[in-house]
Amino acid sequence: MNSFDAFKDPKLCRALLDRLLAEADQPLRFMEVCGTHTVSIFQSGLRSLLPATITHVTGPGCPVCVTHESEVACFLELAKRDDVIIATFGDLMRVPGPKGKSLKTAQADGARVEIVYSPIDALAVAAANPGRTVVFLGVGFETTAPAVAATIRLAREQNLKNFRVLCFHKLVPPALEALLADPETNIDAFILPGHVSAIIGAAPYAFLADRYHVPSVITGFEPLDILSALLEIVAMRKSGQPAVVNAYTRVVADSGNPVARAVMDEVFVPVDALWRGLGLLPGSGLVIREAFADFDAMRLPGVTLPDAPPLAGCRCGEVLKGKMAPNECPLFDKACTPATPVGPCMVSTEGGCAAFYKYKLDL
Amino acid sequence: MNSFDAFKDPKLCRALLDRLLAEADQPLRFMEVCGTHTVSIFQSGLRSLLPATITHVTGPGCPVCVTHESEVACFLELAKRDDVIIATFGDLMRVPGPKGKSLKTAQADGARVEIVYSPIDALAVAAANPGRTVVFLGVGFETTAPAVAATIRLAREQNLKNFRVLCFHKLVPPALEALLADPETNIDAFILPGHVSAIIGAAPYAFLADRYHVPSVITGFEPLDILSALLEIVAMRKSGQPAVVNAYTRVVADSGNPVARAVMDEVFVPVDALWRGLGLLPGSGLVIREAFADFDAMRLPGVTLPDAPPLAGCRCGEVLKGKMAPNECPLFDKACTPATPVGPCMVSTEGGCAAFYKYKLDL
Amino acid sequence: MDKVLLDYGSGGRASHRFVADLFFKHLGNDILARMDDAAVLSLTGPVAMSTDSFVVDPIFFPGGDIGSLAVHGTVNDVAMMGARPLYLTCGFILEEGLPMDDLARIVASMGEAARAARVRIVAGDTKVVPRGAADKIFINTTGIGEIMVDPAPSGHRAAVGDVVLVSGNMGDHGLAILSTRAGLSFDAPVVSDSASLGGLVGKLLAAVPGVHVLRDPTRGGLATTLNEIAGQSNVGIEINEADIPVDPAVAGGCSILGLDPLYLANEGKFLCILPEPQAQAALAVLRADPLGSGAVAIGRVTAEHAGKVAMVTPLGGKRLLGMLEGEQLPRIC
Amino acid sequence: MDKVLLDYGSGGRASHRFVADLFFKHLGNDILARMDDAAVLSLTGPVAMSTDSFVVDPIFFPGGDIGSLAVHGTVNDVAMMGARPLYLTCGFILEEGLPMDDLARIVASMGEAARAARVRIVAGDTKVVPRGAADKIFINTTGIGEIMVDPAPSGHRAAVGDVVLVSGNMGDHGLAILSTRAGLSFDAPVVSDSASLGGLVGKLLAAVPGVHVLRDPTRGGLATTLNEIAGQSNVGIEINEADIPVDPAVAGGCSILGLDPLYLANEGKFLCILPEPQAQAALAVLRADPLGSGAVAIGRVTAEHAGKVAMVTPLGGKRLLGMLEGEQLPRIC
Amino acid sequence: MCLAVPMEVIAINDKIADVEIGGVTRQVRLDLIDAAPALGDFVIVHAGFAIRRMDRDDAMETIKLFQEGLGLELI
Amino acid sequence: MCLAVPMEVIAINDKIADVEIGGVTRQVRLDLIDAAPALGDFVIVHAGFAIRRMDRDDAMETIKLFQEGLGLELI
Ligand code: SF4
Ligand code: SF4
Ligand SMILES: [Mg+2]
Ligand SMILES: [Mg+2]
Ligand SMILES: [Mg+2]
Ligand SMILES: [Mg+2]
Ligand SMILES: [Mg+2]
Ligand SMILES: [Mg+2]
Ligand SMILES: [Mg+2]
Ligand SMILES: [Mg+2]
Ligand SMILES: [Mg+2]
Ligand SMILES: [Mg+2]
Repeated sequence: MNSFDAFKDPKLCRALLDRLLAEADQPLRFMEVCGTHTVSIFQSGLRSLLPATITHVTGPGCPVCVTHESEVACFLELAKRDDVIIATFGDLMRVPGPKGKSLKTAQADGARVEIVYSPIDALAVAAANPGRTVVFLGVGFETTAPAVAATIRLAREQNLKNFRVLCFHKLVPPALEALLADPETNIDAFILPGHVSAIIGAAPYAFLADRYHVPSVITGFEPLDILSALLEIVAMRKSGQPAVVNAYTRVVADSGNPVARAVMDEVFVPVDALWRGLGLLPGSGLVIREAFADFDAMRLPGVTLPDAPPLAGCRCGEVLKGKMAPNECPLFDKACTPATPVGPCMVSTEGGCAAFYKYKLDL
Repeated sequence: MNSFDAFKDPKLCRALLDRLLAEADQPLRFMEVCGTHTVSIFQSGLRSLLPATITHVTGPGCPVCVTHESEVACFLELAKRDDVIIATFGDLMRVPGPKGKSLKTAQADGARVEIVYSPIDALAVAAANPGRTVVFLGVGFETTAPAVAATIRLAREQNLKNFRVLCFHKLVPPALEALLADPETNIDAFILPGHVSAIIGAAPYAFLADRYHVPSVITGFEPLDILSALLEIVAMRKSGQPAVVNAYTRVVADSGNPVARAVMDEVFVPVDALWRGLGLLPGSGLVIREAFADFDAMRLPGVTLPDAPPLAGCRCGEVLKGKMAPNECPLFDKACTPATPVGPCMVSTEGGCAAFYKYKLDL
Repeated sequence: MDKVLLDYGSGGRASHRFVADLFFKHLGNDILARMDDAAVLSLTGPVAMSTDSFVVDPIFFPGGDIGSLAVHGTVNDVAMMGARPLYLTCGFILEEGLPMDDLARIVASMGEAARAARVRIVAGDTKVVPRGAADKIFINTTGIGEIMVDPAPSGHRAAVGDVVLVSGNMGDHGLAILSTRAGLSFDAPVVSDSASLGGLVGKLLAAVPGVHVLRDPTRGGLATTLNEIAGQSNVGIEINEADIPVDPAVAGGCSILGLDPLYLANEGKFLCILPEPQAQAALAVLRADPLGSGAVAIGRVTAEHAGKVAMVTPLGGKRLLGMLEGEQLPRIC
Repeated sequence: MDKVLLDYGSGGRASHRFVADLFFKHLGNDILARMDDAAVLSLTGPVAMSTDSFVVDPIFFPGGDIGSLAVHGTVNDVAMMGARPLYLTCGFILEEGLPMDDLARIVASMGEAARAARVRIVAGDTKVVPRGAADKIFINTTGIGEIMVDPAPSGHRAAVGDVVLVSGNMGDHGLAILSTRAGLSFDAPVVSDSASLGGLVGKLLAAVPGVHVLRDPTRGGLATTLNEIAGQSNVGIEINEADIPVDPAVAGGCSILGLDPLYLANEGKFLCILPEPQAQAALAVLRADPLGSGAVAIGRVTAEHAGKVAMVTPLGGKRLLGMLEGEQLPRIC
Repeated sequence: MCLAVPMEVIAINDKIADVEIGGVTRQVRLDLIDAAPALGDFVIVHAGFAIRRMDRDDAMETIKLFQEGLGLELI
Repeated sequence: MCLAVPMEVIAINDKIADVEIGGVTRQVRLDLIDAAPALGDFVIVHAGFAIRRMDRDDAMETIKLFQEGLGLELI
């Protein structure tokens, strides 16, 4: 077992869990905002083992889920163009836009869509198809945005004329702010996203403790990471001293990754942005700077963000704010399933409703 | 039975055949130069019923068969171009060029080839594929050339910018002249092509009787037409008065079809041309006139008639001159079959060797 | 969704829903509904088994569609061995984006054809390939049936003196398909003869069990099929051109395109080679059935020119009727 | 010619040459050589019949090719019913222009796989479609075999208290295929497990005839297959995550792409559900064979949560192991 | 060499005629014909063009000539 | 939300490194990393980019802390 595998060690985890069971004597509602945490909590079985006092609420934690329907409508329109090839992470393939259309159905309708693992691979698609414009769909939080920014810089270095990015990147801190700004939100603590934090560091979360007095822990994705974060939260709650703690020090520097941030800042600039289920959040998105306008798909002729109708019947807002469990939504497992998602929480496995659907045995 | 069907009537034909059996007391070697005659003679079973005195020799009667290997190489090169769609009569699909390549193998290699029934249909292909140049392969004798000429005129009327013809049309009288000019040719009489004659009339054949003293009959394609032509030939041989007789008066005017000839002359002009198996024959081919240069595929950049190696081992020259039966060729049904034709006579069903292969029971 | 998606071939829940909504609905029966890896069948005695893939273009054509054709084609091949067709499997390869309505129409048509032919579809498979990786839909069917007579009819059993019958007009299916091709388009009052011959073969064998050869002249047509049999049995076959039934529209269409109806495919006809004394009884059975109403004798089996087919023309001449070489192409010369 | 031509599917002489040169050479046997419309087979007792179409891309992959896979896939489905696979039919759909060398390699590989699996290919069909109308080559195989035990194993027979065994590592085939995909390319020391399981199943049933369920977790993987059985038998199935054998490279590849090895296809593995008292005997038989050397028990059948599959995690938690929805896609979140 | 079929003219529309054989119909172009056909006339069709009108009287004359010459009854 | 995997660096070539997990290797870009990794280092890989070097000492420290705190034996 190497030093990183120890973070999965069942014996160590059980011991931590016993400690948590002993110490969590007060009710605690915590939210994790990162979908990878969501999946880890469910997939590891940790959720079924948490103390009865602890309630797990899944946040808006998947950049794909929160891609707004207007944004989906926008790239579906682009996909229809004969001279366009869409390059995308697999995550976006099933995300529904207006009228249940998605990249999957667009493909069936004749659109050319290439799934890539890395934005770098989209450059190769562009090089291989000089007669068409390759549009990479830039989605993701601060972890992914620097990779896409670096790719745009590379495209310029390689003098690629037929590569563009449709930039719908989003930022985590403004979303947390929006959640807490709502007086109805019922969240006692946050588990903060480890890989976003690897880029942005700890400082941008300071307001969670300072202004909202919500204890928050940056941590990793192994069961040990999550358990230790929960123990830390319980301790902070007991001591009455909320803070933002970095418990993922093997990866996250308090100052984050300044190189990645510099690349991101060179190419992108923050703007107000639309979030599925949450609406327009100030300063929560990124757009491509003027200096890289030639690589901006949004500036192609005829590209706009169409209006999209609001979601009828979806209770995601309440789910996200911890006021309702996914299976309490009247649409859950009826009109709304992973095959026919209604709201953002059902869109990818990382949404709270989808995780319930996929992992919960006792529904 | 309508008046045209009577030309197939078995009873009438048997009566004519009996008359021929009675009258053909001298050896007679006749050649038909039209492949449709060849097929009719074999397919109707007439060949197996001819008097022992009469020897049937099949001529160079199929425009596809005599399309020279250089010409085949030329259109196969064109077919390779990504921006070209070849439109062609089905007849040309299997005609072999250098190294056994054909339009069939070109298609397998990725060329786009559309089989059309009429050159007019090629205009529709061009209209439906504005991004590519549609090249129609102009092959055929005087029957077909006017149809292709009319199509080129129509393309100009329709202002089609992406339609061209690769013009390899050939003319019948110069080929007959070349055959007879060879002192070794051993042909007593000609059955002349009914549909070529429908266009050119009787006059262009006058030299057959006048200069070479070979009795010749223009006739149709039903058994009765062929039998009556043979009776006419036997009669002329007996009388010692060779002439060119029009026995297909229900279709052929002695003056031919002046309208069709005018269209042909407006678009094409005669030149020396290469014939497979026969070589270069003076004034035996057609090219597109300067006035229609925009529709001439030969004038596309990079299009040339490549050199093609001579046929090794093929005895077509002797077969065509009546000096050898197809099955006397050492390659017949060995190296040379319809699937692997060596010489022009095996290329389409209308070639003498192919007709032997396909129709002769006793080989 | 109104179009077939790649997910429908994933083997997951989307596949299961797709199969249930479509295939069970139209093709379902107790055996298929078990949904195990293989169907369990009870069969006795010698059986005949045959397979064919159907790639016909267009998928809907005058007189049928790729679905009914896929049932008929394999049912007929099984029947040609003197067997009663009982079970079919079917394998679908679907192109992403195929309209669901088209697919539903095809599957319904298969179900109808299977019920009419009294065969059950007992196992199936569905694959979906990306757009452009297949042309709309391909269907494989594999059939099995119990052989009713001993010895079974076979292409190896044509004997000198036997009579050659055909059950009706030649070339209808081939011309119906050609009439739909872009670039050749003409209007022909001809529909495909696609039909299941299992029932008619059953009646024929009940009345005339001593039939030597049964065969359906599909790809390659009558001429090719006769050549195959002449080769397998090492006999000559002599047929009379004037006796071969061809619809005038098929003859007309062929004359325009320079094709020979004897090389065109049939999908609801068969030829039967049997001892001369039983020929009249066989013709009577055939003619009593709508699928054999045009049955006639067209020739006989000879010792002469073994391995070849000879055609006696209306003129009284004799010529070879060769095998198809490659696909017939329309021609102008 | 070095490429497949449309003529090779015409049914004429070009087809016959093609079939003789290629298919008879590699797949030939007495039954296939008869060349009648259907093969005549003698079969006794209840039989299992199954069909599958193979459209795998790439057609050559680490550990196999579409030809051997087409044999293994259908042989295995027949074997899963407790049957001895005996006969296969195969239907080829070829794209015009397919290199003959590739095709010859595939057909040779099929022949080798069939000989190794002791099955005979008794009927075949070849269609050639125009370039662009298919992706290189699709193969349908349909198989039939005699069932060796009564009652036959079936997905409906899982019983509370039964033990669930798997014959080896999960996900090798799926990951081997993924590792070849453009745009995802990584180097993985993993080859497909594609293999014929007929022989091993024969040995297993000879020693342990009372097996309840056999199934090969192909498309949809182990998770989907377990869900199917839980549904068919209306029982719960509980498996231990820590006991499921997964090659470290498969786990590694999946972690990069965000995939779950339990949803990846296997082509040479099966799962066996049987009464607890016979589990050790079954494991002994499996482990004695190279194809089952990695066999282990991974769980048991429960009365609880009928129709669902529960996974006990290393942490001791319990969660649902759902069915695959659509195809698994690589993801970054 | 020049496969051409006699077909009956069943409709005429400027330069295009509908022609028929055995119930099969097709359109042909009349650009090349030197004498306009009437409905019911037969034309020789080659590669989608009518190239000549067929002379029915001439055909009957020919047949009659043969029948008489051969001492056959008129059909 | 941001699936990222710790992979071991087995080769470095300017801005590109070969990384490995469970025997599976891939190339990743180093454009974003703020401290150049050495061979044998683990990096966190996201979407084809190495985004951080992992600190092995820190990891061992963390584990040791827990083990001691929980009274478990060192592994
Ligand atoms: S179940 Fe569906 S509709 Fe209901 S809250 Fe969740 S995502 Fe929205
Ligand atoms: S058989 Fe072939 S090689 Fe011989 S003369 Fe005829 S075409 Fe030429
Ligand atoms: Mg597009
Ligand atoms: Mg081309
Ligand atoms: Mg299976
Ligand atoms: Mg068949
Ligand atoms: Mg299957
Ligand atoms: Mg298509
Ligand atoms: Mg058949
Ligand atoms: Mg299978
Ligand atoms: Mg077949
Ligand atoms: Mg392809």
